[in-house]
Amino acid sequence: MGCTAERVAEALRAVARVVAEHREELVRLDREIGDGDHGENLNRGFTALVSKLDGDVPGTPGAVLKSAATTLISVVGGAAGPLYGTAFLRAATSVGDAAELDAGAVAGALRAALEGVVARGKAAVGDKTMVDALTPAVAAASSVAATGGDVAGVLAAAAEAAEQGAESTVPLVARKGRASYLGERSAGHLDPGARSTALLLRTLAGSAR
Amino acid sequence: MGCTAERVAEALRAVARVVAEHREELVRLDREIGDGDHGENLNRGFTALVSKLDGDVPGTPGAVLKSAATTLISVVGGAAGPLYGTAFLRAATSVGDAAELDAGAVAGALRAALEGVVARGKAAVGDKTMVDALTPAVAAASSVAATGGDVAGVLAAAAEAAEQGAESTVPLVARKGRASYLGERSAGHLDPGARSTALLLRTLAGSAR
Amino acid sequence: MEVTVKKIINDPATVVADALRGMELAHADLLDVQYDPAVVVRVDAPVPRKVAVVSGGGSGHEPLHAGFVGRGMLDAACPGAVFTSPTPDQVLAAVQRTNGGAGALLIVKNYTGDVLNFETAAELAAAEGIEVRSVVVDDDVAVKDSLHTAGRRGVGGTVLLEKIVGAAAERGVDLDGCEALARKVAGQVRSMGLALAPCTVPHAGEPSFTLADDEMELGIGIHGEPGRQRVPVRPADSLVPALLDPILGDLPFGAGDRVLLFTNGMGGTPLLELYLAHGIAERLLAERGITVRRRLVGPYITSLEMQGMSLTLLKLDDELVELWDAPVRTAALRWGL
Amino acid sequence: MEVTVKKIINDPATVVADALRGMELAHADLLDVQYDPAVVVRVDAPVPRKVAVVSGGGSGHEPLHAGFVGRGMLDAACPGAVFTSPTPDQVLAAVQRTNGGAGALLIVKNYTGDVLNFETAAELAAAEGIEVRSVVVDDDVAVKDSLHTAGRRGVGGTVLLEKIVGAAAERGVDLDGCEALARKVAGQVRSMGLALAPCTVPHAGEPSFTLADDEMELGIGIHGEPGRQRVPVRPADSLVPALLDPILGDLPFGAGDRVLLFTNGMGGTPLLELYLAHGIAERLLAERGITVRRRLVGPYITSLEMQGMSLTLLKLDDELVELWDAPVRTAALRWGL
Ligand SMILES: Nc1ncnc2c1ncn2[C@@H]1O[C@H](COP(=O)(O)OP(=O)(O)O)[C@@H](O)[C@H]1O
Ligand SMILES: Nc1ncnc2c1ncn2[C@@H]1O[C@H](COP(=O)(O)OP(=O)(O)O)[C@@H](O)[C@H]1O
Ligand SMILES: [Mg+2]
Ligand SMILES: [Mg+2]
Ligand SMILES: [Mg+2]
Ligand SMILES: [Mg+2]
Repeated sequence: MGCTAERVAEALRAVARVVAEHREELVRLDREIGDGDHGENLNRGFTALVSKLDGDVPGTPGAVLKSAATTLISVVGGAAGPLYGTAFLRAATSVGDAAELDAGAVAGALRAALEGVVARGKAAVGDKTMVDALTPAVAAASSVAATGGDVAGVLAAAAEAAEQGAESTVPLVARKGRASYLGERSAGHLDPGARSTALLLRTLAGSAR
Repeated sequence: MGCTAERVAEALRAVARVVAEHREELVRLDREIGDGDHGENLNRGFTALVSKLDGDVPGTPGAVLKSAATTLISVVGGAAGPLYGTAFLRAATSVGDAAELDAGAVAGALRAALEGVVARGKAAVGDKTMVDALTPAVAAASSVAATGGDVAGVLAAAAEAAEQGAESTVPLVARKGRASYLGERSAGHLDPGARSTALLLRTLAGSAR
Repeated sequence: MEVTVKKIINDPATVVADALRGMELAHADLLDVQYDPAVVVRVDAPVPRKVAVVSGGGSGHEPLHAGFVGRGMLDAACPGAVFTSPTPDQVLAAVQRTNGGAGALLIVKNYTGDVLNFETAAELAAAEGIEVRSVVVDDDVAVKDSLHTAGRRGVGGTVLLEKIVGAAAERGVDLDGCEALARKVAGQVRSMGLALAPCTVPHAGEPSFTLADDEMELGIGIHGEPGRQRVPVRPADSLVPALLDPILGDLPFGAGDRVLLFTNGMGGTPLLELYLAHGIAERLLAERGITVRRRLVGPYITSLEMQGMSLTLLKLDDELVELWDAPVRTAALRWGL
Repeated sequence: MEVTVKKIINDPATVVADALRGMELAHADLLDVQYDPAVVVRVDAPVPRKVAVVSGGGSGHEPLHAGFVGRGMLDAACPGAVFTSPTPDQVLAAVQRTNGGAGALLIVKNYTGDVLNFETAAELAAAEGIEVRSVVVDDDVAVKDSLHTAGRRGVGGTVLLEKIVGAAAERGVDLDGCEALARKVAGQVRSMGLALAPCTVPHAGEPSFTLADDEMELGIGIHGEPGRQRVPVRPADSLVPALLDPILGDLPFGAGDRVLLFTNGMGGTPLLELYLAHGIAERLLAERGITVRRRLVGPYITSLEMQGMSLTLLKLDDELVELWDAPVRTAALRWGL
């Protein structure tokens, strides 16, 4: 089963709902080791995206992802805006103007997204950022796609790996983002961006079922 | 037994000790219905007075009282500075240059003090100020003096009446001083200035025994 | 004495003098500080043949008054202990240091302590042959004014009065003129404040009052004293009218009036919130046909770290506008110089 | 959305726009406000042939940056959501509105979000043919700087840099010159801060961290983030060196240096305490043979209602002194105009 523009838009609407539900949790996580705005920022961005999609859903998955990218970049601000924005932009470029996405395209889009985040943010695994969630997610997605899995399987594996990756940030000392200002005191807390990445992938996986 | 300059100075030193001991209580009372500085203000004034007396004790009770007046006026500030300062100034004038004060002189000094406070502050009994403590004290002192009591008896009666007068301020709604800004909400609190007046008279009475 | 309170201080007993030392160093181009008794005077005092404009009051309201010492505003400020009016010695010293032969105008906020101490100082100065006039500011509409009360408090209007009278004195207006102008301003300025959180006086060590998470005080003054009414927290759209309406009704102000709107922070209020409140107040005034011709927004008369705000409205005419716009050069207000 | 927090606001989601409305009304003589995207520009923008000096960042640090828009300082400020860097759209709009043909200098505080968003804006502006340079301010010595961290935060030094570079641009210095000057200032300015009490972000509804009655945070930034170290409260005589010594050791500053000392309040600190701390810092610098030639004392880069302070030291030479003294006319800093 391929993934159409409508399906992608539907999935992003679901992400917006989940972000809204988890707004306070993400704010709390960011208050502990950052500045307490991550949930608010993402919620503002995805709310704007839903308004935009309510007006008009572009014709291809790539165009929907591009629309998400520009909205997030224009509305979110902070670190998460450009990072998530770049992720969506690279994903959009990676899928081109295909009418439907198969498992390989989805895995490829995730990889492109990760490369975009790393290109912009220069974080490596272990720096206690969203990269710690996205990196294992990309690996898991690629291996499922390579072994013949479908879109739902790819995203389920990505979500599972992202959740573990997010959990792995708890003991880490942050080296990028605001949490790094805390030094040793950043250890013992879940990174908010890793958490939101895991939430996003889990929601996409749910929408793909 | 008459009251010499040395005795008056000794009594004022005792007042300084008592004010220091009750500094926090007076601050707390003033915080409840005023601005929280009454104990600090009086303590600053009487501490300065003790330093001055340590340098030199003037030769007559009147001169000691005058020295207290100018010190309190120069150092205390706020409402209590001019009011207590005027009280001591009028008391000093009232006793003239007598070498010793008898019961009548002490009662007369108290009356002059009250008249000074009222002249400056325009408060009447029932306005929830130090006048509520000083007025009954003056009445009690006069009647003891008139019926042949000694200095200790005059001051003991004044202290007793001042304490009752101070207590009587609790239910009152303030009409003068900062507590008046609270309107009805000033009721249910002891007036700090009435309390300090009672403390002062009780200490003088103790010193006269 | 140990620090018993969470403040950037050494000893609560010396906090005013310690702060004056920093002020003196920070603003050596504007002011001179004298410590015993404590007086802050403009650096070029006395200015010959100029009326000396002198004010003062308890400390803890900074920048009032010392932050307004300088050309076009105050000649001297007398900082008392925190929330305690200055002593007559301080006021007398200020008058002596700044009298340039044209006499002195004392600007007194209406508190029993301030009135009594300035009164004594005025008598002492007069005894030395210096002509002195006093004007009492009592603009706080939260407080009942009657013969049987201490009368209204002097709050935000003081800042506006000091600026306007300071400008007149700088232009050479004589003592009679300055006094008349001060009475005029005092007569047409009104204020009211609220607090979201109290302040802590250094020596007291405990907050001046306590508020639950969802409570605020309406009608507070500037001394950390509780207000007249404790009410639940509400949105700014309902807070601002709660301050503005009593002000408008009091003078009263009405359609066609031209005003200066002063949105003041109590010391611990983010500027973001002040501007937000200011915008609402401007809108409400416009709706009532009142023209805001001048405005001042910021923490100019504070209550230590209290969170809250006050609004002050001054009815303007061309004379007052011109004097408001006149150059001023002080630590806290500065333009045209 | 309901008000869930004790602040003078209506809706946490619209707090920045609501505050801008008040700011626009309060300072119509100085600035114009544009709302979507949110940009504050000086009223006479674009100034032909002048380099446009543009900055911005999260809101909640007022008066930074919008309070510094005006002649002799910033051409535009881009206010993000509270504690959230602005978006590229805002920065691009600011550059477009203020570019007078001489290009734009972007002053960016070193936070991941700010750097990324300004970077994108710079690319977009370049694509439109506008010459843009960016300078990153990273003066906070509390934070470790290495290739493997986000680097030091931009804090108090930003205010000084904006004033000095703004003065140069006003005099007609070209884009190369402004950029070089900005790098020079950024290279010789250092800061450090502390907090006695945290702040509460409107949408968060809870304080950014909690401190016991006898604790403070050393090395805090300006976003309500916790500092690097929690220590017991101490007297000011020991607090001030805890900020000053790391600053002095970092550049380093030493005997014979001439400096600007900036004693900054975090938003909820009484001016009395700031002046007190300033006096101590001046004394300590004098003891070390460092000459304080200029000073700034007040809440200029804040963290909402946070209680605390920061010290900033800038090494001066005659060029910088002259540019610091040059006229400036903004809502928050004004002299000579
Ligand atoms: N350099 C970086 N690379 C990748 N992710 C980063 C980087 N810096 C920050 N992040 C992510 O961004 C999250 C914070 O986002 P957000 O709170 O919205 O922005 P800000 O830090 O500007 O307030 C962090 O939890 C982290 O996962
Ligand atoms: N008009 C007045 N007449 C008599 N006593 C007064 C008057 N006003 C205030 N007081 C007394 O002064 C006390 C407050 O003194 P204090 O706190 O030192 O001064 P302030 O009110 O200036 O802070 C009150 O408790 C009251 O007893
Ligand atoms: Mg954040
Ligand atoms: Mg008091
Ligand atoms: Mg007082
Ligand atoms: Mg942020």
